[in-house]
Amino acid sequence: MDMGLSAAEQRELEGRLQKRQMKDFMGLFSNLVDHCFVSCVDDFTSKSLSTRETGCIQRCVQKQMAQSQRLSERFAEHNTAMSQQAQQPR
Amino acid sequence: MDMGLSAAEQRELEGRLQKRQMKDFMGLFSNLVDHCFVSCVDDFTSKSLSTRETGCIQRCVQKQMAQSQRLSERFAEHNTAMSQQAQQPR
Amino acid sequence: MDMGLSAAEQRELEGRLQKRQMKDFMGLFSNLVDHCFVSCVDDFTSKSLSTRETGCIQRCVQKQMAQSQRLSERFAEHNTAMSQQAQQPR
Amino acid sequence: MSFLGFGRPQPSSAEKIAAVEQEMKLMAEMHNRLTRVCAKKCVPNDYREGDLNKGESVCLDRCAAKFFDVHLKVSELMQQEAQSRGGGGGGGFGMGG
Amino acid sequence: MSFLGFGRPQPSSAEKIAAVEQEMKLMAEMHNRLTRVCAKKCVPNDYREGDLNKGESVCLDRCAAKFFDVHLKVSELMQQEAQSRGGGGGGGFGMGG
Amino acid sequence: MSFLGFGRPQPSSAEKIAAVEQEMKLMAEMHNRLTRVCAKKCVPNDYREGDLNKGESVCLDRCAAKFFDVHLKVSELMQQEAQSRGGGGGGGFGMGG
Repeated sequence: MDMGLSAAEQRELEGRLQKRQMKDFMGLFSNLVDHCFVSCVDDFTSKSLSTRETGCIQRCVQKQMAQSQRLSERFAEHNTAMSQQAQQPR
Repeated sequence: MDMGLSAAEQRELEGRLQKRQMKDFMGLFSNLVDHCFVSCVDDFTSKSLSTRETGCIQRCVQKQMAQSQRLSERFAEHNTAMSQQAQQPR
Repeated sequence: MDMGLSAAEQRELEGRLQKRQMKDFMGLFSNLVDHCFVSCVDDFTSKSLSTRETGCIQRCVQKQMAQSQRLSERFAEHNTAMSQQAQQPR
Repeated sequence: MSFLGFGRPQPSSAEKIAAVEQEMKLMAEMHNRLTRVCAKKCVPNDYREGDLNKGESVCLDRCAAKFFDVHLKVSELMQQEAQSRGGGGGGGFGMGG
Repeated sequence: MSFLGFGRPQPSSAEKIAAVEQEMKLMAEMHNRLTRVCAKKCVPNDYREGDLNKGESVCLDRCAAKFFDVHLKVSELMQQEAQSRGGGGGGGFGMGG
Repeated sequence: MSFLGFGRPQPSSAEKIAAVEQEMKLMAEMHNRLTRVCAKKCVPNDYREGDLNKGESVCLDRCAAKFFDVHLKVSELMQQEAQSRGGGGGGGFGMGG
């Protein structure tokens, strides 16, 4: 990204973006835990996860990540289309 | 609002409040999109909105805005009543 | 907490933590209001709370606080166990 | 700086600005919660009509009144609870530990 | 500072940095909402399979396309609404009062 | 500034303060999520009683234990996933594009 920033400002920007990515990642992680917990854990006769629950969690995480990945691609395509449209002279 | 601020501070405050309003507006917009999408879109045999879905979105937005407006009025009345009560000597 | 802070920095930290606690408290309060409202209030033939609704709100708040308290204890135990595990040489 | 202050120092301008901002944020959050909760209670989400009908409008007004009452009620109950546990600010409801 | 500026002052570097940050935040939030909403519509949460099947994948693609359309549609409707109420920024949808 | 530092510079006081703040925020958020999720699983919301009964209390304890386990499990799975995709931090799960 060239926005006419000095080297120091560029470093400042990178640091902030890293923090943002970390935050976003933590948010995705929390959503994943909550969703998979609510979807998979239903047996409270024991305090450790059953084999069935563990398997469900595994499939849930795998599927959610595939889904997030797929929607990221659609989102990126959409953003590209939008920015091309914005640059086109009419 | 007279809070004994200097002209520069007053400008600072206005700038911040404008950012806040923008944020609030974006939040309301997102909630509206999500709510109307979930309520109205249910047909995934096509990638473009059907006439029925588009009509539903329209009515949903209209109704949600009327509702938000009405509740804003009740909220404002409540706040006025509260601040009058707070000023009354008992 | 000894982190090698100066007295001024210590005060700065305490001020910030107080603000954070206030925020957390407000968040818990809002969640409690929303949850108990949704769970207990269902009669909109009147604009004042019925005796039944008021009783339900009372029990809801009491139970939610007991629950929050119990889960806080489990959470604290978990954190203690985690930090002990992290310090153990393997 | 607060030689005329009564008891505690006057807030600085930065603090006043922060307080107004915070107030606006709380108001916006409460408005959001009110809208979410009362929409769920009063307005069906099939959207066959674009206008609020009479019944829905009255329901929203009553829902708002009850929501403010519940707010008050819950804050009273939490104060009682805090006091009955032997005073101190909100003890037992915080993060525990 | 903006003696070559056209109409309005050039944004400072701090403003540019804040704008990029804000943009990233909005993108992340929209991605979260898209994922939440389309998961609900297209993927059953019993998790008997760990892979997205063909039907689910196609549903997600269409769901995303419709979600972007609804975004556009809602922003158009809100602009119309704002104008029909006699101009001004978003009047009537804000905090009221 | 860190002429006695081992490998990387010592965090400044401002950084230490920010880290403690951030830690508290994460803890509060996790407590909120734990409470929301386990309330849903263990406590019916008809509120005919104001006290947690024995069954509900035991359910909450087990729910908390399982929630912490799922946390651990999910973070392991995400690390495996990131590695199996050819290393690098969290690749493929981020904002994509």
